[in-house]
Amino acid sequence: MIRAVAIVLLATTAAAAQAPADFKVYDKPGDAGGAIIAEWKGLPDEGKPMAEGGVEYVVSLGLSKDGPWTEIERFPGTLHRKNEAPDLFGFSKSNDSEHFIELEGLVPPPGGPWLGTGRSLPTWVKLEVKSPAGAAVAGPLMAEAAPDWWSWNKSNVLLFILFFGGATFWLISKARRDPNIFVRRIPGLDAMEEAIGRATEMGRPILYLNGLNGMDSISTIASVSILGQVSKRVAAYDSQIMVPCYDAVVLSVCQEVMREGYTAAGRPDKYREQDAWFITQEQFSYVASVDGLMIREKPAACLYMGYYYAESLLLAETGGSTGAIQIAGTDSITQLPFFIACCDYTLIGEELYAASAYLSREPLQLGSLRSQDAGKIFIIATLLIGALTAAAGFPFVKHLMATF
Amino acid sequence: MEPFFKKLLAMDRRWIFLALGLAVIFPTFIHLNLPGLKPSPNVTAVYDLIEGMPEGSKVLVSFDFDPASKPELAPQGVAVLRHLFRKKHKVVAMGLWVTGVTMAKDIVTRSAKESNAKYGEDYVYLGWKPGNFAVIENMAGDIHGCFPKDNDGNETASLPLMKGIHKLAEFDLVVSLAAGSPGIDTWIAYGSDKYHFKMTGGTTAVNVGSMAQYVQAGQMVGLIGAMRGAAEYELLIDKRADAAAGMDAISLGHYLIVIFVLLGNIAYFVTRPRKGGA
Amino acid sequence: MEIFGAWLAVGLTLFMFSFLYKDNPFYKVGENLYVGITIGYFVIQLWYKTWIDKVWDVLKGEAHDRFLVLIPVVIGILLLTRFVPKISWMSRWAFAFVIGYGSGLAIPATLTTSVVIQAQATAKPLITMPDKSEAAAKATEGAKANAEKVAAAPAPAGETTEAKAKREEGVRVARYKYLNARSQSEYSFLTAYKDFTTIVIFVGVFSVLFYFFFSIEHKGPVRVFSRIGILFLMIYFGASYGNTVMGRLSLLYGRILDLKDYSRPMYGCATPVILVLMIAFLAFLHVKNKGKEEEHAA
Amino acid sequence: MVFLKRQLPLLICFIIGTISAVQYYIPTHLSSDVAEGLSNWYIIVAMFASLLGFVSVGMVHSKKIQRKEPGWAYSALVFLGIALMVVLGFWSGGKETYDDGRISPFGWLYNATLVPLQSTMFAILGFYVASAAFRSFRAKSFDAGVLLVTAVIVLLGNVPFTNYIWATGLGIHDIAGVKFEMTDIVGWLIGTPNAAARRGVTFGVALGAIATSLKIIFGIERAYLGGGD
Repeated sequence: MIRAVAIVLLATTAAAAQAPADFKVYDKPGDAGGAIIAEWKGLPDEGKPMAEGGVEYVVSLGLSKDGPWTEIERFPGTLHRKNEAPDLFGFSKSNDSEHFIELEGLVPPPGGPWLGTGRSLPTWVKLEVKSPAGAAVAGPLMAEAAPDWWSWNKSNVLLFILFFGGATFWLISKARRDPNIFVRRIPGLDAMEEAIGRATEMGRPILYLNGLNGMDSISTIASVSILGQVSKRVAAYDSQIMVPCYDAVVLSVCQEVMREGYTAAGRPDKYREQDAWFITQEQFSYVASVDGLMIREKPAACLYMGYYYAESLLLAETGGSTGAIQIAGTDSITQLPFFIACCDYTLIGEELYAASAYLSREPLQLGSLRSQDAGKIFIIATLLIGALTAAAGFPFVKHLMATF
Repeated sequence: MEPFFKKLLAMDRRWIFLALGLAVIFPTFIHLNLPGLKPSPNVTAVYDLIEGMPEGSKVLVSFDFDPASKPELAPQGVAVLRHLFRKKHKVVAMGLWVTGVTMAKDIVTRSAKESNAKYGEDYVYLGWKPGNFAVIENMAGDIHGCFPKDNDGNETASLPLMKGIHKLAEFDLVVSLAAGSPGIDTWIAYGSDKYHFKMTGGTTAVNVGSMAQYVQAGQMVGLIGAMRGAAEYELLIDKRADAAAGMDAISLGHYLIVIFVLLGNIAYFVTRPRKGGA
Repeated sequence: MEIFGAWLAVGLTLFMFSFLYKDNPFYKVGENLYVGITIGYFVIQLWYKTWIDKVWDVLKGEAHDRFLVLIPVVIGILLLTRFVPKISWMSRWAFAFVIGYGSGLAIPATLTTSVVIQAQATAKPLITMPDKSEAAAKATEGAKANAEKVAAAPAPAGETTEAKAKREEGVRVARYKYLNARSQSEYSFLTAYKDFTTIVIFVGVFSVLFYFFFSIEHKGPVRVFSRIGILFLMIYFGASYGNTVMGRLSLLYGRILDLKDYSRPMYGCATPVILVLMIAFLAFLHVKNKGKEEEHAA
Repeated sequence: MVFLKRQLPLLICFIIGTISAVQYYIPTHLSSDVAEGLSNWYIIVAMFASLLGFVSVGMVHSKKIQRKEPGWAYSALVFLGIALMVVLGFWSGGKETYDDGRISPFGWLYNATLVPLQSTMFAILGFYVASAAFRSFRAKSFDAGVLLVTAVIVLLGNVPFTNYIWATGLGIHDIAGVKFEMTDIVGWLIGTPNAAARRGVTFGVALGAIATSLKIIFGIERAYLGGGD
């Protein structure tokens, strides 16, 4: 009986004494510097508990080939597998049985350049394998950490931008040659003309809001271009517009755009700078003011274009109670339902960006609408292929969509 | 009937405001105790944890929110404190948000008074110190050094309860009621992950999603979510209060809106000009 | 000070609420004070958090590149040329900076969070392949045994209705656990239901995208899909609206709780006193205005 | 001159835009420093933008007071608000709470005014969700009917008492193992069709945003410059 146990022990010792294959140490790719990676192939029995012949890996660092060594981490064979870090190793099946460890905080050579720009001291890594029966060592191997100039694992996003950008510019130049492009009806925008007309008849002003984001937001930029088109029509109808602003840069841009609109309509004399003004930069005090304004001035039409937050309903419901025609346009996913409920027309999401193209009918703008459609077709196709291949057991399309 | 419905359609919206206002105010005076609220597993986990600790356990309660989140988190705080005081645990309270200092003090003092807990022996309110996560790291080493005086200016070392507590790790449990960051995430990252004390807490409706991951990952035990969670906790400690009344008020509000919508639609269909009719 | 603060808070709260009745002098007071207070607050925040922290302290510091901080200051001052019409075009440089910064940041950020991650979540297999492994079968077997055991447990004598409801709930939970395990190891009704849900999401995303096609005429199959898309949008609007009511009413309740809190004598019964005074004043105003109207009519 | 007025802004926009987009792909410290630097610059520029706004608010209201326009006294309140905050703010050194935990006069004013004002406006939303629902949830068309029915189901399902009647009263728990309590129905509506539609809208929005950003960086979209020379 005792002899039998000894034989089993001997057998496991022989298995565990084997050093892991393919031990490699190298600079971590796509990082800011200061980190290296060690990787190796797993051992056959590493998944078992220690008592049944499993293994423990011990990783140590040193600044020379002969040490002295500092133990960095000690972990069982079930941890630190390469499949935990697809940003470094991708999705290969073999990752399930291979290990890696990231060693950070490497030091620069004394007096050398700072790690953000230079290489670290040559660093040696040693891997020890321990099991109840014995031990083995791989390495030590040397690597230097260096900063990298490109994150290759983000290439999928870049590729999409390049393709989409290319398509946009190509379709814009195509639209320049042949500006006859079909655009589907957007009822909210057709109603805008009507609303401006009605305001003129009633002798009441039009209220135009740009949303609560600053000029750096795409929604605001779209809103300001729509304001340009609206002020052209307001000038032509000789109506009046009020633009209370939430942000001073937006205010200034609005004034420029409105002046331009009035000039384009041939009525630069009618432009008044005080039609756009700044209220304040805090969500609810801005809304309290605008609500008061609505009740007192009773605008014939309220146009809400841009990005909104919780205040959307406070605006639209007050506007609705004054009997104004209300047209909203927002790409704020959370606030759309409230505008839909309270406004006569609502531009949903992307329609906000399409609006200025629709109103101006400029080929430049129309061309980019086509590229957006192309983008949608691309997304639909990718999703379809992704779902079908995933069902067939090939998740590679899904892996292409991984973000890091 | 038609004239009535016509009037209903043209109804001044202020009647709706009035009705809703009454529906929400009414349950704060007369508790309805509508049935149907079921304690969710996450809330029960918090309750079981506090219930299961031996009498006299040391618990740190951190009020990491400002008055804006008071409706959701104050009832949680009151319910948890009631439970803690009832189980005769020792409570040390504090906060990581500057703007919540006075509010937290009010909550702690009121709950303590109601449970006849004595200041300095059964509970202490330390108040706030600047530094976010640094406060936690500081407390991990030396609480007396971090808070030499309590919120009222008493020497911390002179308080009997604080004589037995010097380091964060000496607490049996830390409860963070957080409306964002610094809050539960900070306590976990700089506190419990490093110094291994038990951690639980509560948060607002918008944060439940992001905080729930810590429960799943086992970094904290249970989570009280929003006013509903507070109402469930009140149910568990069998002391219905603000949150339960709040759930009743909100329930009435929902029903009222549904009734208005249905009435509006009935009126719309009754008064709609019929085809071929006059 | 605390009592004065309570009166201020209650007063302003009721002033703002009075807008629900109609626009009135109280609301106007609240509204204009509110605007002033926020501006004052921003002035202080900007002075300490931006000017002192990000400009002044940097300039006073030792960093070799500290004078770089003057560039945004100059850009910022360019904005102020708006007040001098002759050179106001210089402010465009500042606009260009702000807009360029925002657009540049938006491209990779939007693409990652709104396109790639969302697409990854949508591209799921539409039909689940059952997990034929031994472990899955074992898990189902175990869950089944447990469900049967829980269901077979006899009801204790003299069980209260509450305890009975709890016990029955336990039986159901055990059964759901079993059915869930089974749906993974073999193709069951629950699996079909889960696949149905995945397909609904898929169809929803597609049809909504079809709705947004601008340069393609909506007729034929595109029309069918965009119609389905509209239905999905309607469900989204309805469900999101209904789901928000809870949060909004909680906040309203919280406000009312605060008002009730401030009715306590320790705050000098702020709420009822201010409320009564306001109602009296509004009633007085109402009567006075009515008198005026009648005068006009006469 | 035309260069300074038209081309230079476009050039600035192109350079800043490209830097802030490309920085996403460069992992070095230099790149993250540039990103941080740019965001700091942005904050500083934004401060001057706010200054621009404050000055224009001051001008609007002081004009009203000077000309004694109707309601000019309300404009005076704006200045009162500003003065209160600014004086107490500087007095308290911009801190809402002193380092020893005592609340400063600035913090006191913040708690006594801004906090209740903000939460009251939020609370008014509670009233508005009710009145908006009453006025606009009308089954005027099939589409509107779908919206209405979904909203009503979600409203009812979110109340624990409805679920109590449904599950305990009517005894409906599941259909062939698929959970079918009121809360499950609401969960499905929110998690499935609602999520799908949101995702669809998000895709569209993202494409539009990227296209617009590209047009701005490359100077095709230049409405923000206004007209003139």
